[in-house]
Amino acid sequence: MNAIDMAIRAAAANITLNDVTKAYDTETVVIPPMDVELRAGEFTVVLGPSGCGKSTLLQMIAGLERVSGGKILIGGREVQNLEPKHRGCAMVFQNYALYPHMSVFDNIAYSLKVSGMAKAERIERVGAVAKMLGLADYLSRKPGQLSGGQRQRVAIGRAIVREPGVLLFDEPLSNLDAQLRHDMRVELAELHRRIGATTVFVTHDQVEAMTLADRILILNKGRIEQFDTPKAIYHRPASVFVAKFIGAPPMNILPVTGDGRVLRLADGQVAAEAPLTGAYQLGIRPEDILVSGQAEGRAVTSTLRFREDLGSHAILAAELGGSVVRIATPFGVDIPDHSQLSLNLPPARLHLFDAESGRAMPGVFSAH
Amino acid sequence: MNAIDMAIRAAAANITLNDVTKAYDTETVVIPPMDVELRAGEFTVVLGPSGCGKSTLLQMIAGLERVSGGKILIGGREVQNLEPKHRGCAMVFQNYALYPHMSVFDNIAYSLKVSGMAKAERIERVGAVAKMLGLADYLSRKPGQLSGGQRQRVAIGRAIVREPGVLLFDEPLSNLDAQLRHDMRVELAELHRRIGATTVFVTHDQVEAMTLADRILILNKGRIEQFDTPKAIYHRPASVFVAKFIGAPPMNILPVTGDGRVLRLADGQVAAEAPLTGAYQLGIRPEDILVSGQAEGRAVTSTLRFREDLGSHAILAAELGGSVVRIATPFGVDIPDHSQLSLNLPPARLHLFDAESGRAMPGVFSAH
Amino acid sequence: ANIEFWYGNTGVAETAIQAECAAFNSAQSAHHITCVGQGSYEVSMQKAIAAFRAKNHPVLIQFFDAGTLDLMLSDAVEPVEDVLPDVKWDNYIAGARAYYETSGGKLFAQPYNASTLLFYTNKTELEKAGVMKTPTTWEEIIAAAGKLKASGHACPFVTDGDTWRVLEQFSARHGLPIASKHNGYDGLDAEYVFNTTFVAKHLQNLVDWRKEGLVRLGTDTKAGNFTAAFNTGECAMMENSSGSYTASVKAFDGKYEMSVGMAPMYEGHERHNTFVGGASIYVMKGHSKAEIEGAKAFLDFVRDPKQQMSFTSATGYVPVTNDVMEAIAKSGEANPPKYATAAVGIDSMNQPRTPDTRGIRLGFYVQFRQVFMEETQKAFAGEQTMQVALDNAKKRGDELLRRFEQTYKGVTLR
Amino acid sequence: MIENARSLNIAASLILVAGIVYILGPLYLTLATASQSFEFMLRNGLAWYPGTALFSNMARVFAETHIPIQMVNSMLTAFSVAIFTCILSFLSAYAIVYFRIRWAGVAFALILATIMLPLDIRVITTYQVASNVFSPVNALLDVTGLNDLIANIFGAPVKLEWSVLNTHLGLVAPLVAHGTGTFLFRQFFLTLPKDLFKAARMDGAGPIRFLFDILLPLARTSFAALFVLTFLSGWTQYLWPLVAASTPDMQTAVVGLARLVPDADGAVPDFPMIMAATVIVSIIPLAMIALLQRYLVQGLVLTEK
Amino acid sequence: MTSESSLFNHRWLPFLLLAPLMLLIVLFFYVPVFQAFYWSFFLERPFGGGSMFVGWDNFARVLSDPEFWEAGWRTVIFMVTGSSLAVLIPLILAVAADRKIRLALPARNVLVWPKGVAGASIGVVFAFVFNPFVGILAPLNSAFPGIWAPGINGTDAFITLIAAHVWGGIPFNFVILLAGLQSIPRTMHQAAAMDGAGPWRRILDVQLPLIMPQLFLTLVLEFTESVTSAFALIDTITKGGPGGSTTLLVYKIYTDGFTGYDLSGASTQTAILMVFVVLLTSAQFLFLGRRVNYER
Ligand SMILES: Nc1ncnc2c1ncn2[C@@H]1O[C@H](COP(=O)(O)OP(=O)(O)OP(=O)(O)O)[C@@H](O)[C@H]1O
Ligand SMILES: Nc1ncnc2c1ncn2[C@@H]1O[C@H](COP(=O)(O)OP(=O)(O)OP(=O)(O)O)[C@@H](O)[C@H]1O
Ligand SMILES: O=P(O)(O)OC[C@H](O)CO
Ligand SMILES: [Mg+2]
Ligand SMILES: [Mg+2]
Repeated sequence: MNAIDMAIRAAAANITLNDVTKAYDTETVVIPPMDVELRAGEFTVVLGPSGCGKSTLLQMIAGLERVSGGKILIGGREVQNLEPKHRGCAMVFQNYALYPHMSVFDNIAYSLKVSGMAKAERIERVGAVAKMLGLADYLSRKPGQLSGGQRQRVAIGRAIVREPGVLLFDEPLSNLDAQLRHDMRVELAELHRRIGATTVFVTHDQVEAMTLADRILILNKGRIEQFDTPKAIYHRPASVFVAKFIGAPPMNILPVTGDGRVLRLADGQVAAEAPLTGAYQLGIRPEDILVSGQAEGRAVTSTLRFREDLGSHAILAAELGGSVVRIATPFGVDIPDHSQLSLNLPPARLHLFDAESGRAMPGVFSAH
Repeated sequence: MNAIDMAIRAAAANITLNDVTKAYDTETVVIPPMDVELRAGEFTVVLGPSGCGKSTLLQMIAGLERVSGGKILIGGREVQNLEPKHRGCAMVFQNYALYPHMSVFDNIAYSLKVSGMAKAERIERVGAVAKMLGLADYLSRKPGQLSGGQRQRVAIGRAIVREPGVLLFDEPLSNLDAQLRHDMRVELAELHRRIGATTVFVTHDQVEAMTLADRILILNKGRIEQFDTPKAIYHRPASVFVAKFIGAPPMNILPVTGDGRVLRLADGQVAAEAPLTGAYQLGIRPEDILVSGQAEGRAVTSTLRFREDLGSHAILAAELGGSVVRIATPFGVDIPDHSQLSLNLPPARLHLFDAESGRAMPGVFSAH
Repeated sequence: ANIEFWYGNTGVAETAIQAECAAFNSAQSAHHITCVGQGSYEVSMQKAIAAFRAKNHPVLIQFFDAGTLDLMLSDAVEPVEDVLPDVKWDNYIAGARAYYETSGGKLFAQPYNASTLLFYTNKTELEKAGVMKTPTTWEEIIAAAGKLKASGHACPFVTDGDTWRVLEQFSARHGLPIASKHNGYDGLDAEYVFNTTFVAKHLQNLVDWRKEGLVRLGTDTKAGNFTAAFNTGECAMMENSSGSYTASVKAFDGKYEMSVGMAPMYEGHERHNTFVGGASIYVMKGHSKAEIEGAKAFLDFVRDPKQQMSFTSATGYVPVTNDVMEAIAKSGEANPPKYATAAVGIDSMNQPRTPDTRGIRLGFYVQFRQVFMEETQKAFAGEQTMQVALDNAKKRGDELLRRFEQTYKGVTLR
Repeated sequence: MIENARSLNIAASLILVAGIVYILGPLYLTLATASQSFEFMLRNGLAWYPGTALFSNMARVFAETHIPIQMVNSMLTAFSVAIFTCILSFLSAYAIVYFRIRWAGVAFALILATIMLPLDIRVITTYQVASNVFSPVNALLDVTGLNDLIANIFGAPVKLEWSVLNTHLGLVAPLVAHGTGTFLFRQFFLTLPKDLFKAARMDGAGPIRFLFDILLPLARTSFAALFVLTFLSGWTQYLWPLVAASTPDMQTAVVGLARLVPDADGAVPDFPMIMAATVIVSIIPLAMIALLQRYLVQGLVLTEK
Repeated sequence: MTSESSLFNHRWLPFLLLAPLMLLIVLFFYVPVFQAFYWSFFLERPFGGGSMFVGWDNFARVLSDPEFWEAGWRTVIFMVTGSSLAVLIPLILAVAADRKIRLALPARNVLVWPKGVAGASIGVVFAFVFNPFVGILAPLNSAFPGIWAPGINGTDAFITLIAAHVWGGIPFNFVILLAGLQSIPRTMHQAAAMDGAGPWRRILDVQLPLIMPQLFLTLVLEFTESVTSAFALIDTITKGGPGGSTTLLVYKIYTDGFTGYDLSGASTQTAILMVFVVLLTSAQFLFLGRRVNYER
């Protein structure tokens, strides 16, 4: 709506990685060849466990880390050998990395100053950004005198003041307490709606990923496990890894064996019908399991181990075919405290994975 | 089942606080006179915001902090003037506070050694505890060589080896990552089931409180807001404070005015029927609000602000009568992306609070 | 008794002192002396003061000439004449007596390693430059220096500008007062006057000669020290204490030939006596009878002509009692080099005496020596003229005297 | 980082080379000169390359100077300063941090103030006190008039005397009267989790047990750091040993070394021997640094906080 | 530390623990400090006995003595040049050693060595190394006689002192400053790189401002250090000369007191120097200290 927004929206560039690899030393390859395209204006969240290479990926895009092979294109321009400042990226760091000795104004204006922009123009640009971020009243403060939320806004201001084609975030919320984290998340979402910059956001928090992303890129040991919308990731996980990584509690995974007609659990109970033979992994989300009484289709018997009552709902842990399954009871539905539970696994909610590779086998059950 | 369990179960003592007060300096009273009784063998969670006096309360029981007034009885014995070691309490600290230079064995055995127990007996006792906690293989390691979960077990071992009447925990899980936290919680619950010690557990995490406690003691600025079972706390919060403190997202609180017949929101819409006059606060949990189509009873109109899709369910934020209410949609129910929402507030799910004191007014709506 | 003796000398003299102590210890068994070197006269005196305040002091301490008045008023020493009333004290050479006795004629300390200022030349080098006659006056020295320089000699004459050499000994032999009241002998209210005497002219000459390359300061030399510069042959002439004679002889070691004579005069000035230099031994108060006995024994021992002779031959220090010259004559070794300094030194000290050449009796004089050095060094470095330097030194010196006077208010000079 | 910082890295390397040369240069020249003969030095001055006389020069240091016995003094002094500083600082920091005493702040301030005025500044009067450590007591008795009373009753006033000059105690004690160690330990104690203390109390440990069982083992690194630091500073002290010891046999090696250069003697200083002595005197602290550099660095860094 | 829970309650033990150090500190710190002030009002005789109260006379004498002011002025010059160099040079070295280059590791080790070499030892060495005739500058001197003459030229002597002082001051300051540099988070460099600042520019804009606390600490300590460390160097290199040009106050106090037996004057100067040092340190804390502490 103001000039800055428009400029950033206009600058938004797409990012293409062609066979990009990274190895810090000759032994360990952190990122095996990776091909991916992030669309202009899109909000991409990179999600994965600690050490999977999220920061490495981000820093290669930013130019803070050299690629070991392959090409990076930003807005169609090959950038992998350019200095950070020539790539048109801006970055927000985990602890914001604000310059503690500079005022808010100077923090935001620093990149402009380095690039040699005239003072008058600098004041104007910083003013516009500060206004947009609600920082106008704090320009003369030092970062140490700001609250966590204000600091994040300064970090964002510093990033967007150069009107970058790409905005990079490396776990910017991970050090905040729950409440602030929630608020910042909402603010970030709104900001993106407003300025529409191409955004890459690294996190290992799935709630952040689910709520912020246009698309989520799930990394596992440097490999892309899945790159899709949050909905698809949640409802159509491409692998056991994704299925277990997303959802709280995560999807239950049960080893099953097919006899050509039905899939049986380890204890012999029939879990589902399917014309398959061999070993598979069967997935079902805790909230998709129905406890008897809510019956629908085939039932299996399990032993209740314990329950955790969270008020809004309860989590039951039950033993089924040698594994523990977690069941989330719907709001307001009270499950009686029996030790034997009869469970329904609605076929439409089942996910099937290859036992060895862990890859999803779509099309076996109707939902896919 | 083994000797240690039995001894602890036998030792379990009840704790009575009579008019206990605490002021660190003459100015600020941290705990105003408090009367409470914790039953032998019970698992009490003390829950409250930061700085409300949770640790202070715990430390007064432990004897690490002097009481400014009142009496503390443990197992019927007046202890407020005794040294910590004479109170029969043991404590597990936030970061476990293991002695980093001592082996696991020495850590656990230290209190026995101080008390002058013979070496042979010490070895036996520590052995029994270690076996019970699955630490038998790690006795010669230093704490630095243990995982987070093992460390907690050592801390617990150190606490229970003296067969204390009371086990005190001060936020022992707050520095763990989510996964480990969950596992430790489960372990703790099982341990308590097994040894049955009187336990006081301080936290400010409501999930921990809900899942571990026999009873939750909610503190607010040193005062007891409510002391009841998790279920009662969740479903019959005694005050706005408790209502807003428990639940994620927390209970929505809307200011309403009664005209003797109905309660109206700030924008004039009728929220509920009740023969009351004056200002009140109306509470309803996010999962209790029904979005139209699920209709039941009277409906109010609201404007959708944004939604966060968490996969298992979505959280809607909507504006209603000048306040933001959060609505948790049930599993699997898709709410269309309308900007106008028609909401039902089922009377049975409503909570009414005094506008000034914030105390609950039970009996107005049927559930109470 | 076991007694201790502190001294300040280093080098050849230190070796001789240690030898003397060893000789004493082996000569008798009643006493045992430990002789402790302190590194220099100044440090020795510092340590003595500190030790005395701490009641840690030895019974015998060697103090140098400059400390005389400080010690006389200190109430810390027992005059040797009181300790050893039976010694024939008038046997001590007049120059030494004049310096160390009270106005009442009582000897305060027993002169020990006495020296006086002598003139040294490297005959070999002088002759190489065509100077055949050893100079005896400054005019001759400068003429010789000119020749040396012309022949390419880098360092004709060397001095360190030390107060003792350039002020005290020069003033004495030229009959000039250093301070009023006969250098303080007549009262604590003396004032310095050297800045108005002929010594000012001499010092100015030294500055000029240095500029001309005829004179060098010790720091201008490769050796970094004027004695060493002479001893290594770097410099051809110097004026130095008789006490450094043996070291020089040893250093020359046949490489060069050396001459020693009385310190040079300016032409047209009548020669007076030079002051006794070096140091004397004091008996400190606060010790037991037995220790005093040991001290007495040691003092007697070192007074013995035989001891004096060996000390003189080992160092170049001058004998302190009149009978030693006879003993040397009798020994049949009267000729140089062994006792070269003895005759010329005593001769120099026995020149005609005036009330201004008895000695120096000025308070805080050790500190004054430093002040004088500091100021004249600035003049040599060209930071101020010599006259300004001397005026400053006088001013600062007078302040020291006034403070001394105030410090010892009520105490009278004996 | 991806950017090209070659120019900076080259500049940095050059600077480090210069720094290393600046540090090592004098040390090298020392060693080179120490290994040449006196005659070589007389002819050539400074030695740019090493010779063969190092051990004979060192042998002369041992034969002709007091350095060997002075090394023993240095060792004794430095070791005692280090050990006593460690112990006393540890105890005082323990009292200040872990006990409820109303004047803990005052005590700490009093101790810390000693950092501001080093011994070198107050050497004159410290010397005076060392010459009779009871002088304050005497003065107190005089000022309060107690001594008049005593004189009336017993016939003579009390005049206690005890000089620690020229003793090892006297060399060491004033160097221990310093607050750095207390400061260091206090900082260290403050970094320890408070819960550790509480845990120990719950386990029944009292002050002494806590000190020996918990604090002492945990403070080992700080101890090492402080020990190295104070040992080095004790070894390298100059002014205090210079004045506090009056006989060569009581002096420390550093003072003895400085005294090897004669004040006004006829001889050219025997620099090869002096440099050999320098090498000998510095070898112990240098070896210590080489071995314990890690602790030294920790010690220096800790003082920052 | 007001929390009761983290403190022992014990009546006499803390006294016992504090007593040894306190005793030493009172005896060898506070009594001497007091004594210095006390003596500055008396006239003391060198060998003791007959000390005389003279009121402010000593102060009047010292303060009207141009030598005192000159020594004071020289002390200030030494403090300013000596400590700025002794901070600046380690700073440059630390910035260089903070980089990931091959020399960084050996440099971090070697640069600490001087900590083990006594000031007096290094004084002896530097006196020799800078000897105008046999030292490293001898060739220069034979080409231009008299260009380097620390024995006669006060400035040259001063330079020698400073060179030795800086040499000995490197380890401490280097270690502190390097620690400061290394505690700067990597992301701070990265952020500046993203902002377009190259490595040279980052030194000025990021590294220097962020190690202000360490710089401040070294500067404060270096100031008091330079007042005192100078003694051993002066005594072994110049003995205060030539012409008193390297007589700093500490050395003057020592020579006045021990060589000149002027205990009163020396004490008076000590008292004045103490006040000066304390004022200076406090002033540094007040004016500089406030500015350099910011949260990260
Ligand atoms: N500079 C480096 N040198 C060598 N290995 C490195 C370096 N930086 C990262 N690594 C390794 O590369 C892998 C990926 O690291 P990266 O920081 O990208 O992980 P991440 O996904 O960001 O983890 P986190 O969630 O913990 O931040 C890790 O195994 C890590 O140890
Ligand atoms: N030693 C102390 N001296 C003075 N005030 C204190 C002390 N310890 C705690 N307080 C104050 O007492 C109040 C209660 O502190 P307490 O540590 O019991 O809170 P808490 O509920 O445990 O908080 P948290 O969840 O942050 O641990 C706080 O306001 C705190 O500032
Ligand atoms: O060098 P000395 O021993 O002759 O002494 C010279 C002067 O008298 C010292 O004051
Ligand atoms: Mg990362
Ligand atoms: Mg707490």
